[in-house]
Amino acid sequence: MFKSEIIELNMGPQHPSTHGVLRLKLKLDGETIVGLEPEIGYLHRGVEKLAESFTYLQALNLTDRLDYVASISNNLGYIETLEKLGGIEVPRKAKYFRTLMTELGRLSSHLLWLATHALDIGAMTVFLYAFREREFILDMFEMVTGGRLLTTAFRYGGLKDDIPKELEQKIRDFIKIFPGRLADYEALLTKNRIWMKRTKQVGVISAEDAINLGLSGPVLRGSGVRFDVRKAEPYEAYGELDWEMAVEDGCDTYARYLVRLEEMRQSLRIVEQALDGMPEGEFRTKAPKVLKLPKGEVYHCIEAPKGELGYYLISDGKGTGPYRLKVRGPSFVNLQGLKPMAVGHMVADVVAIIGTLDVVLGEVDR
Amino acid sequence: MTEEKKPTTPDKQIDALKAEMKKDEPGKTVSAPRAEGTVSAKPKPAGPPKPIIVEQAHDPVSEDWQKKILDVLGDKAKDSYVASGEFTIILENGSDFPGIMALIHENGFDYLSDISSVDYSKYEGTPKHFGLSYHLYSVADNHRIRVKVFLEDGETILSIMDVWATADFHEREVFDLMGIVFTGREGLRRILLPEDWIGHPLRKELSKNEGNAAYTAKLVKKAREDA
Amino acid sequence: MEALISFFSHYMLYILMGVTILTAVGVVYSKNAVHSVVALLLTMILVAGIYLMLDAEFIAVVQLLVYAGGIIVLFVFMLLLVALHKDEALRLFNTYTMISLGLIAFLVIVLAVVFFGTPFGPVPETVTHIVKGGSTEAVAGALYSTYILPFEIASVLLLVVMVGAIVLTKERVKL
Amino acid sequence: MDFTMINIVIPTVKILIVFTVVLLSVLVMTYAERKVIAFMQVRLGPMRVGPWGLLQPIADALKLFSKEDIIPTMADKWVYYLAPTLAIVPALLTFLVVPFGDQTTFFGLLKHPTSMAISDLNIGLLYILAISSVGIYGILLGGWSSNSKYPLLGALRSAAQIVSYEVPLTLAIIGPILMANTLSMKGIVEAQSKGMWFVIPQFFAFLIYTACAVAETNRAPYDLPEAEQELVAGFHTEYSGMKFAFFYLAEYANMIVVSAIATVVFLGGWLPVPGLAFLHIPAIIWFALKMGFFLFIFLWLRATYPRYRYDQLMAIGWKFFIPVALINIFVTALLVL
Repeated sequence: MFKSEIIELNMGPQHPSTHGVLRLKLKLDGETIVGLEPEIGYLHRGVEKLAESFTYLQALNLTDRLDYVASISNNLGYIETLEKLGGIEVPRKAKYFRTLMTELGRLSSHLLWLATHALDIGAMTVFLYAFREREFILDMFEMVTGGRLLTTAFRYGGLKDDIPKELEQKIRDFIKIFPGRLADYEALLTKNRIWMKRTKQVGVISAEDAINLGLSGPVLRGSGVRFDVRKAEPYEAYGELDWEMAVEDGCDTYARYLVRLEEMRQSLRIVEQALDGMPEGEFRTKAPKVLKLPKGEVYHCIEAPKGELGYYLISDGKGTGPYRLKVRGPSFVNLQGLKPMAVGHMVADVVAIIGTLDVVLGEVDR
Repeated sequence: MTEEKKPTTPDKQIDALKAEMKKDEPGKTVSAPRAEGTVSAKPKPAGPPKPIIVEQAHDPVSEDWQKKILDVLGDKAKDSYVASGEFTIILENGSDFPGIMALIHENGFDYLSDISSVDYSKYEGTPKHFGLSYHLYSVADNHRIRVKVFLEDGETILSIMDVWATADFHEREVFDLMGIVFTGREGLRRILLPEDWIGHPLRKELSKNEGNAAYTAKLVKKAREDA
Repeated sequence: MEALISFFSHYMLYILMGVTILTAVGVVYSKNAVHSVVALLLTMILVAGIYLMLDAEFIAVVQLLVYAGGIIVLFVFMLLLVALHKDEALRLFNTYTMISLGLIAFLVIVLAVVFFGTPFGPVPETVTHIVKGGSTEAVAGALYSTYILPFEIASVLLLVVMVGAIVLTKERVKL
Repeated sequence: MDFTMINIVIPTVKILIVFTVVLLSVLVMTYAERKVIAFMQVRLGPMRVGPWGLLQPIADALKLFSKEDIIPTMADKWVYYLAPTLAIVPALLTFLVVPFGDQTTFFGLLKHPTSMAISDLNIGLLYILAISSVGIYGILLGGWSSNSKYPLLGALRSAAQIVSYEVPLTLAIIGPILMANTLSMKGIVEAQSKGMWFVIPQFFAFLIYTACAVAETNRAPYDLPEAEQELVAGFHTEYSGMKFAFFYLAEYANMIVVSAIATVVFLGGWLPVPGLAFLHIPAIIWFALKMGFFLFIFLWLRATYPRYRYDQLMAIGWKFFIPVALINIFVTALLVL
C-alpha cells in the first residue's frame, strides 16, 4: 500500500562515534538499516611499504602507530616475530616484564573501549571514570618507556632498559584500587536496565559465522568460541601463569561487554602474578645493534586487546630490514563483522556495534 | 564445557574439544610446564572454574596431523615443508584452487587468519613473480598451516570468498596494494587507497617514494591522459 | 498612552482577524506544502488568540491543544515523510475552477443566511456568568448532560478511526 | 477586556521581571549543570573564567552571540529562520501562569496585593499544556528546513517522542487535578495547603511525570533527538550562533517550566515544608528550592543512565507509562468520588 523510501545516510568519516575516520554508507528504511558498506583507508599511511625501507629496529616505531591505543601489544608481536625468525633467546625476567606490560596495555585498551562504548550508548560518567584509570596506566608507561601512547617498548632479545625501581609500588597501588573501580563501572552498567536493553540481542553473530568471518579476540569469545592465542600458543610467560580465558556464549553486544570486563579482571591477575614472580637476572641478551636475519619467512601472532595480531615477516637474508612485512590487524578483520551484525537493527545500534567491535582505525588502515 | 552450556559452538568443534579433553586427561603431558617461581594466584572469587582446554604448547613439527592433511590433499599439494616451526603447503594456481581450499577447510582448518601477498621479483630463488600466503588455523585442533601459491605477473587467481567469508577484505587489500586480480567474486575494488589511485604501491618496482607519494592530482590527470 | 491603550483595546480583535485572514490566504497560495502548513499553524494560533480576546479561554486553549498541537503535527509528519514535488506551477484556472466557484457561492449563501439570522446584541447575563465562573466546568457539564448522545457518537467515530489506522498499518507490515 | 493604566503597568513589570529571572536562571542552570555533573564525574568542571569558573555562562553566551551565522545553501530560509523562534516563544510564554509565590505587595509598593504569577488563568495548567504542545514545531521545522539527513532524523525522532510522551504527561497531571478540583495553578497550590502535598497521594503520578518531563525536554536518558553519538547533534546540527542559542535557551527554559509545574502540582508550590513554617523563609525561596531539587534530578539522571533506543523509548511510553497513568486516574477518581 505504502512504498517506503530508502534513504542513504553517510556516517563519517567525521562523526562523533565512528572512532576515528571510519565511513559508513548506510541505507535506511526509516531508522532500520537495510544496507551497510564500510569505507576505510582514510588513515592509510603505507606502514607495510615504509617498513621495507627501514631497518628492523626502525620498523618497530611503525608498529606503535597501528593500534595506537595498545601500542605495547603491537611492539611485542613485532619483536617476537623478529626473535622467532632469528632464533634469539630472551631472558626470563624480560619475558615476565613483557607479559606484565602487555597486560597493562590490554587494560588501558579495554578501558578506552569501555569509556567510548559507554559514551556511545549515552553513559557519560563511565567515560570519565575509565579515563581516570587509564591515566594511571599511561603514567606507568611513561615511567618505563618515556612515552605514554607510542611506547616503542621492547627490543629484540629483551628490554631496552632495566625495570625502573619506582614502578613496583605504582603497580601495587594500581592493583589495590582497580578492583574497586571495576566494581564502580559494573554498578553503573552491568545490571542497568537501559544498558541491558541497549546491548542484549544487539549485534548477534553466531560462533560459526564469527569463525567464518575471521573475527578474533573478545568478539569471537563473546560468541562462545574458546580461542585465545595466549592459551592456544602461549608466548612470553603466559603459559606459566594462572589465569582463565574469558568466554561468554551470548553472541551479542552484552556478552562481548562481559568478556572484556572479565578480561580486565584476568589481566589484573596476570599483572599481579607476573610482578610477584618476577625473576632476577639479566633483562636482555646480547643482540647486535643492527640486526640481520636469516633468509626465510615467519608468521607470528599474539593476542592483542582487539584479537589476533599477526605479523608475516619475510627476510631475504641480505638486508638489515624486512623484505616484506605484512600486518594482520584484528580490527581490519573484525570490521567485516559490522555488516552482518548491523543489518536489520536501528541507527542507534550501529553505534553500539562499532563500539563492541572495538576497531581502531590506525590498525584498520595501516 | 558441555554441549548444553555452549549451544552456539559448532558441533564439530565441540566433538573435537571433547576428544582433546579425553586425550589430555591421563598425564597432562602436553600442557606447558609451570615455573617454580610463580606465586600461586588467588582463586577466582565467584563461579566454578572453567576447564582450560586448548592449552598445549604449539609444536607442529612432524606430527600426525600434517601427514593427515597431506594424505587428504594427495598430489594436489605440490610441496610441503616445515620451517621456523611452521608448516607450509605449496599449491598450484588453477581452476580447482577454491576446491582444494574447501577440502582443507573441511579437514578442520576453519579459520582464515590472513592472506598476504609478496612481490618476489627481487628475491633470490623463487619460482614466480608473486607469492600469496594463506594463513589458516584450526580452532578446534589448534594447528596452524600456511598455504602458498606462486603467481606470474598478470596471472589471476580464483577467489576463496565462498569458503571463508573473511577473504573479502583480504583479497580486496591484496588487489589494492599488490595488484593481483581475484576472479569469481563480487565487488573486487580498492579498499585502502582512493578509487582513482594509479598503480599498486607494494610492488617492488616502485621505490618508497613512488609507492607512497605518487598520488597528486597532477599525476592522476597525466596518467589519465596517457591511458 | 491612554489613547494608545484604548486604541488597542478596541482594535486588537480586528487586527488579529486581519492577520488571520492573511495567513489563511497564505495557506492556499503557498507553493511549498510545508510553507502552507506553517501558515495553517499560524492561522490556528491566531484563531486561538481571537477566542482569548473574546474571553473564551477554554475554547482558546482547546483550539491550541487540538488543532495547533495535535492535528497539524500529523500534517507536518506526513509532509516530512512523503517526498514532495516542489514548486509545481501555480495555475489559477483549471478544470476544477467552476466546481470550486459553485461551492464557494453555496458557502457564501449559507454563511449569509446564518449571519443575518443571528440576533446580535448584548450577551445574556447567564452566559457571561458561566464563562466568568470557569468555562471548563460549563463545557464539561454541557458535554456530559445535554449533549451526551452526540458526544458518545463522536467518541465511537474516533474509536473507529483509531482501529482503522491500526488495521492499515498492520497490513503494511505484512506486505 | 479592561485596559487601564494600572492593568497594563503591573503585568508589564511582572513580565519583565519573570523573563529576566528566567533568562538568568538559564545561565545559572548551564553553570550548575557543568559543575554538578563534573563533581559526579570526579572532575572540576569550568575553572578558568572567573573564580571557580563562575563567569563561564557569560563567556558561553558571548561566544554564541559572536559566532558566524551559517545558513546551509539548500536550506529553506523562511522556515529555517522561523524554527528557533517557534521553539523559544512557547517556552517563554508558558511562564505566564506560573505562580512563583503567594500574593505580594512588592514590599508595600502596591496598595492591593497582586499575584506572583503574571496572570491567574483559571485554566492555567491546560494553558501550559496547550502552549508547550506548540513548542514541538520549532524542532520539527528546524530539522526539516536544514535540508540535511541527520537533522531530519533527529526532528522525526523528537516529534514522535514529544507527541507520545505528552499523553502520559497529561494523564499524570490529571490525578492531582482531580484531587484539587481546579485547573488553576494557584488553586492547586491552595488545595495542597489544606492537606498534604500531592506528591504523597499521587506518588506514581509523580514518577511518571518526572520520566515524561525528562522525555519532553529531550534530556538524557531520553535525549535521542540530539543523541550526539548517533545523530551528531540531532535537529539543530546545522544551526549556529544565535539561532543555535535560541534552541539551547528553549531547552533550558522548558526544563525550568516542567520543574515549575512539578513544583506547583506535586511539591506544594510556594508552601513551606511541613514543620518548617516557623523559619519564615519567603515563599519564592521555597519555590526556587523545590524547583532546584527537580532540576537536580535532570542532571542526576544524565550523569547516571545510558540512552534508550528509539523503539524502546516509544514502547515504554505507550505500553507502560500510559496504562499506569490511566490506572492512577481511575483509582484517584474513585477515591475522590
